Amino acid sequence: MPAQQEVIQVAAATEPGAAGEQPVVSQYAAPVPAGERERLLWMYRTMLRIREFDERIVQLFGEGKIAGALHSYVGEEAVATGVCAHLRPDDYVVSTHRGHGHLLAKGGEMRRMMAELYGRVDGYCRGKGGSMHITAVELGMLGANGIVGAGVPIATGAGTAIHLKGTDQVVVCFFGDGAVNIGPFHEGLNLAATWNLPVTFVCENNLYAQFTPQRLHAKLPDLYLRAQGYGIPGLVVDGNDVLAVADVVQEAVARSRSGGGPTFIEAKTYRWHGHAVNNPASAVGRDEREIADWKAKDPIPRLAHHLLERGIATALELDSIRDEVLQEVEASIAFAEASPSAPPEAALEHVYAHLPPRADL
Amino acid sequence: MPAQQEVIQVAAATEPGAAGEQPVVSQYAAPVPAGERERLLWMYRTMLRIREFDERIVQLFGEGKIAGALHSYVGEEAVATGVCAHLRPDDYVVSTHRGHGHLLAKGGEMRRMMAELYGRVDGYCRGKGGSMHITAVELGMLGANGIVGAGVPIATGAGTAIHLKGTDQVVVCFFGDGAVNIGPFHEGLNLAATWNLPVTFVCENNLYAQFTPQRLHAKLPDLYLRAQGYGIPGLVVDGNDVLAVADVVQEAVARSRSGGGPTFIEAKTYRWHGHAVNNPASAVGRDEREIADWKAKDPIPRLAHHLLERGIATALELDSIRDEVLQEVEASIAFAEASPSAPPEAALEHVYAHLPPRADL
Amino acid sequence: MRELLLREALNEALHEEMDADPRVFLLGEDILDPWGGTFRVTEGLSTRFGTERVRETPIPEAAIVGCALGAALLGMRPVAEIMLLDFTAMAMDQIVNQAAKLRYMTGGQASVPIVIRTAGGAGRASAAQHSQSLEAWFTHVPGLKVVMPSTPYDAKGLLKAAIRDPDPVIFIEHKMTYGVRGPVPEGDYTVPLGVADVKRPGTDITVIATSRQVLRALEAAERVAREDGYDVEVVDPRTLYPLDTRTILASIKKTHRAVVVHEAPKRGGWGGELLSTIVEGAFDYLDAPIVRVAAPNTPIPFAPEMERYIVPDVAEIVAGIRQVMA
Amino acid sequence: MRELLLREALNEALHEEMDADPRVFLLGEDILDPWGGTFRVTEGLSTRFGTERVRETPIPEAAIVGCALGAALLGMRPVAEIMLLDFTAMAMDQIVNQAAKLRYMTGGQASVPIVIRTAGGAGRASAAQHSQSLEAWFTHVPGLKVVMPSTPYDAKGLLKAAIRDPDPVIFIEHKMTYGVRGPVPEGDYTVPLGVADVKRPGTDITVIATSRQVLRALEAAERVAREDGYDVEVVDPRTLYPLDTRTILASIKKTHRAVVVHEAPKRGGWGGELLSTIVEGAFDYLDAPIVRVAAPNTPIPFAPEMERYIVPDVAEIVAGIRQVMA
Ligand SMILES: Cc1ncc(C[n+]2csc(CCOP(=O)(O)OP(=O)(O)O)c2C)c(N)n1
Ligand SMILES: Cc1ncc(C[n+]2csc(CCOP(=O)(O)OP(=O)(O)O)c2C)c(N)n1
Ligand SMILES: [Mg+2]
Ligand SMILES: [Mg+2]
Repeated sequence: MPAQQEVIQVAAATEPGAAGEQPVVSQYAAPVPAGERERLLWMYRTMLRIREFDERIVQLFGEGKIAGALHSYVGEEAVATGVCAHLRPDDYVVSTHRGHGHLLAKGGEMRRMMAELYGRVDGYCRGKGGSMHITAVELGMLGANGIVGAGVPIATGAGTAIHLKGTDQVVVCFFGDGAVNIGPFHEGLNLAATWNLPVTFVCENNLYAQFTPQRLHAKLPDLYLRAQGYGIPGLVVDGNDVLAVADVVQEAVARSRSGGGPTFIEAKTYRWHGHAVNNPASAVGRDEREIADWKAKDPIPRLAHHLLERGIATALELDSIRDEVLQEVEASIAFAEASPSAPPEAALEHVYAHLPPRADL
Repeated sequence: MPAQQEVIQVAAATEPGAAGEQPVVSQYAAPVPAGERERLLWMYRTMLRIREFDERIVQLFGEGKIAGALHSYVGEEAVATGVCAHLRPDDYVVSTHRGHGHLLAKGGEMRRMMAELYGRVDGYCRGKGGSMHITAVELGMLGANGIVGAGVPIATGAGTAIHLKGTDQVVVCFFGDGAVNIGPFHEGLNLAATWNLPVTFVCENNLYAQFTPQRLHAKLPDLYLRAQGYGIPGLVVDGNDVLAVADVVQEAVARSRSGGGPTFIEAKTYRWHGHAVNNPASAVGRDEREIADWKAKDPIPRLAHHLLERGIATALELDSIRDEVLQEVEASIAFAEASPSAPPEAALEHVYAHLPPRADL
Repeated sequence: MRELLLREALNEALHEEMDADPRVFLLGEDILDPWGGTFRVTEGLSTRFGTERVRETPIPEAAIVGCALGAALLGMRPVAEIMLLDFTAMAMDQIVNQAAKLRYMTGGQASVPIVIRTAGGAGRASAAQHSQSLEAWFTHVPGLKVVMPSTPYDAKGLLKAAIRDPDPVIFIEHKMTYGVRGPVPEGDYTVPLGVADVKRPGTDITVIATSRQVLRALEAAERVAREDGYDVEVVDPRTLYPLDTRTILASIKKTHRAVVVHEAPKRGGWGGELLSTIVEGAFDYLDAPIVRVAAPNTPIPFAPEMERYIVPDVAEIVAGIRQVMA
Repeated sequence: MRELLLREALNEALHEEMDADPRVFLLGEDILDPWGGTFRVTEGLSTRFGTERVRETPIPEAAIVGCALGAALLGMRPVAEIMLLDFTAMAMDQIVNQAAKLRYMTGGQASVPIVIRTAGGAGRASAAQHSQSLEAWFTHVPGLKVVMPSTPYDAKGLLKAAIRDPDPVIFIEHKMTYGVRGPVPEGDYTVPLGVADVKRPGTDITVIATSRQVLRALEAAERVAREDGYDVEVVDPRTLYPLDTRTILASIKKTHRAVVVHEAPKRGGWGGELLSTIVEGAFDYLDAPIVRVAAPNTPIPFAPEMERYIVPDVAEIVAGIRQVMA
């Protein structure tokens, strides 16, 4: 970057005046199918897509193909999937630093996310955001966030807009067990309760904030109890049981849609890998036994078992879904690797909608 | 102030190296008397001192003798008084923007507070802080605060220091009903609960935050319910009954002293005047009837009634306490008016403990 | 022309923008009638537009800004009131890490057309936490725009422009200017962001001042005109970003001398940036070193005498002008 | 002399100060063993001193700073770790409105001897919310001191001085310097706050750089020495406040030329303050306009190529030197 800046023409991301009128639903949105069997298979596929994507990026990071701060969702797939199973394409989710699963479950394109992790122009954020800021506004995925807890007030804003527009859309706000101790979490929850906003708060309690166990950060292990002080329903669910998650969220979302206000849901779950892919893979400070116990509760075989048991799907069908997912992952890598890097000067774009007439950037 | 700054010699507030070793108990501390009757009369006198001081400053503000943002504690005297009735001189309180009552109840000198409100050198803060920052570190009154809720994390720090020093001191943290919706309140409460700190949190719920009724700021009127989510005791008390306040605080403080951790107490009370003395005195947006109802619950005659009823004091004794208090108020005004204003250049002192050798201020 | 108080001009801008655009809504503390805001800028709006579009919030400023941001993502145009500039310290993450960066981090997907109105400045013996001028922080944050009006006319036009702007705007009002009276046209007009105003043309020296200090600079200009015969040009940038360097540099290329005035402490203040911009853009035109008139590097004291000593006044600007002219 | 990584030098300073003074304690996120902090600066300390004196906190940074402040009021000497400089945005009220102003607001009653250690800077593809250089904000806050070490020697000596200082200190480490190796004496020494270091003496031009950019400035100096024959003096202020203007101005009075370098965006950055200080103190000595080398006014992008483009590098410093020398 030359030390002396010239005036740089910045492409207007949004037409002046049209800003704020972003399309809500894209042609890429993969709506959750309506039929019960289709929905169950969608859940299976979605959990697998998340799993295989996030397992693969751990490798890609190890190979030096992708960089940055990447947080794997492996082990927690049932939460995003169960939550999104009852959302409409025009509903919203607000995500966290651990956002890959949320995007995929909300109908995101794996290849565009992969391209983003590669820092390429076909990435959702054109390489500007990376994993921690993965966002697809057109899918109602309002953004991952590098700041723990910061999404909570933002979700209340989305709820407020829905309120003002008078639609029956809803918002789901994801956050971790570490986030519930942060001020903005509390402020957002209080606001949503007071204004009766259509926001479902989903706490992904994976027992750790970065390296530290939850018991060092809060006195009570049951975080759903916090809902009581705000006067809203607080529920707890097995976060490794996708069907249980879907059920409890369906109810919460229905309540929100019909003007019943917010719900707080704590989903107890576990991440298999280290906090971020550059952290020691698993056991520094964690008990190998604890990890093994949680792996035994893997949500994916659990759903497979259910599907087979009840004769909803055959082993062959499930295998072919897995094959398709693995192909999708490899195709997304090929797509990302074929996508060009942004020219470095692209770093100067998108700071403002358009460059002010008499001023430099 | 000249536009060009010279190097100004700033008096060292603290000897280099000695910083942080402030004396904890001053010769001015007026410890709460030990005997039961004396304690009750102390309560009566203390509530009157607060009442008469704050009524008088409303007048002084109206006469243009004092300036700034002044928040009257009239109506809420029983809270500060009941709380401090069971504190030791070496215990700590952390106050709010509405701090006059807290200082007087903790043994503060009325005349030094009056001098501070006059902006004079004999004021507790040498005229630098005024009402919103009234502080007497030597009395364990760690400061009023112009930022709503900001005292809560500070109180946890005092509790942490006590913990590290291994003493049996305690901290009381005051805040309003508006403050409980603020992030740092939540963060501090969670920390105190998790670390089991000797801090009693006292919410002065006077039903309003500035001009706005509490119901517009929170869904539930009972704020003590919030304690549940943190796993600490949450209690509610009639904040206009000084004996009730004293009882509940005595228990909480005893628990803290013996290692039992924090308690949350909601004291329901009411302020008679406007939010600040420059606001419309009472009724803009408040129901005259509501004000009248609360005035009928005036904590001072209530205690007087108790004292007379039980034969603890005679009407004559109570009258003479009132006379003494009125005299103290007038004497404090005389003291303040006789105290010199700081020279304007004193504004340049106390930014740092001492001026760094090679740098300007 | 009709005259209004600056507070009334802002109020009129809000009325007009809410009338014209259903996406505009307000949120903040104590903004409802009958109070109409701590400084009465939102008076009448909740009565006129209802308490859905004029929303009373709990205190926490981070939630106010975050809520505005979230609503903006769904196409709304929120105007958030943060009672005092000092309290933006409670919301810095939402302002700086979220609102300012979201368009960028999402590669242009997100627009955050929010206005954060807030009141800065000293003058009411409100002490160190209720009197600050923190604009320099925000000028250092790419993605934000920073507006500081000094007159009722500018206040109305700038606020309307800010509300229509597609990017987040910090709109800093000076609490001692709410009662300033001046001409304000009826009906719709805007003052574009990024266009400075020559508040007083002159030929000998340029004084660039912001917010309330513009008014003091104008007084100082009159005084030195009378007492020293200097013809001072007073430039009001009106927006610190976008900054109209064209107008500022043109003035300096004409006068060859400059004084920079703001109320914030000098160290790390916006004056350093402005001085550097001038040095970088017009070094060879300068006949004398530029002088910065600013507060000394202290918090703001309570006692009115000390507070007055801290805040730059007309006499200090006059002294600055004389120093440069000497 | 023995060599250590900068991270190890900091760790040694913490060990020594905790050993020497029972009032010193640490608090922050993930600072316990076996992790020993996100950047492993606190490794071994919880094992050695126990989890009472090395306290794992929940995440919220406002509580971390507020807790440190409250403990300081009772005579303790807390060293708080805020994992990343970006997260100070969550704690600005406690840092700016509370810790920085408390001595002043109480008329000298209160001392707040806290150190806030935090890691700034880009270079790890961590994108816009994990890579900032926000030091300019803190230099604008009277009551704070701001430290930015560039070498292991300075890091140890400055941290020890900061811990012993009676006022609140923001101690900003650059995350790309933790692995820098250099000589560090065993045992106790301090580097006083407010004393700049001439990292390379020279006669033709002065480059004043901060933090990681000191290392790049030294490389640039070698390159122009080889390629252009310029003899560059590199000055590392080490503390932005107190600022050792004496050493800086003495250098400029010798060389008559200056380049100012920092990693933060140029607009509103500390470079503007420094440039102004130089212009105010040595206008008549300057033979050429000062050049600021800084990041462009954008958030920090994720993609490594774009990130590299944004962060000032050796080539840009070389270009800045050549521009001034031309
Ligand atoms: C305000 C803030 N402080 C600290 C961090 C560093 N950090 C990133 S993730 C994380 C732990 C979050 O834990 P949790 O909320 O439980 O989410 P999880 O990673 O377990 O999904 C921390 C401390 C941050 N990103 N933001
Ligand atoms: C962070 C912050 N936001 C806003 C204000 C302005 N303000 C001062 S007092 C107050 C209301 C506080 O209400 P509460 O906590 O109930 O205390 P009370 O005044 O009723 O005693 C407000 C909003 C402030 N001082 N600090
Ligand atoms: Mg977690
Ligand atoms: Mg209240």
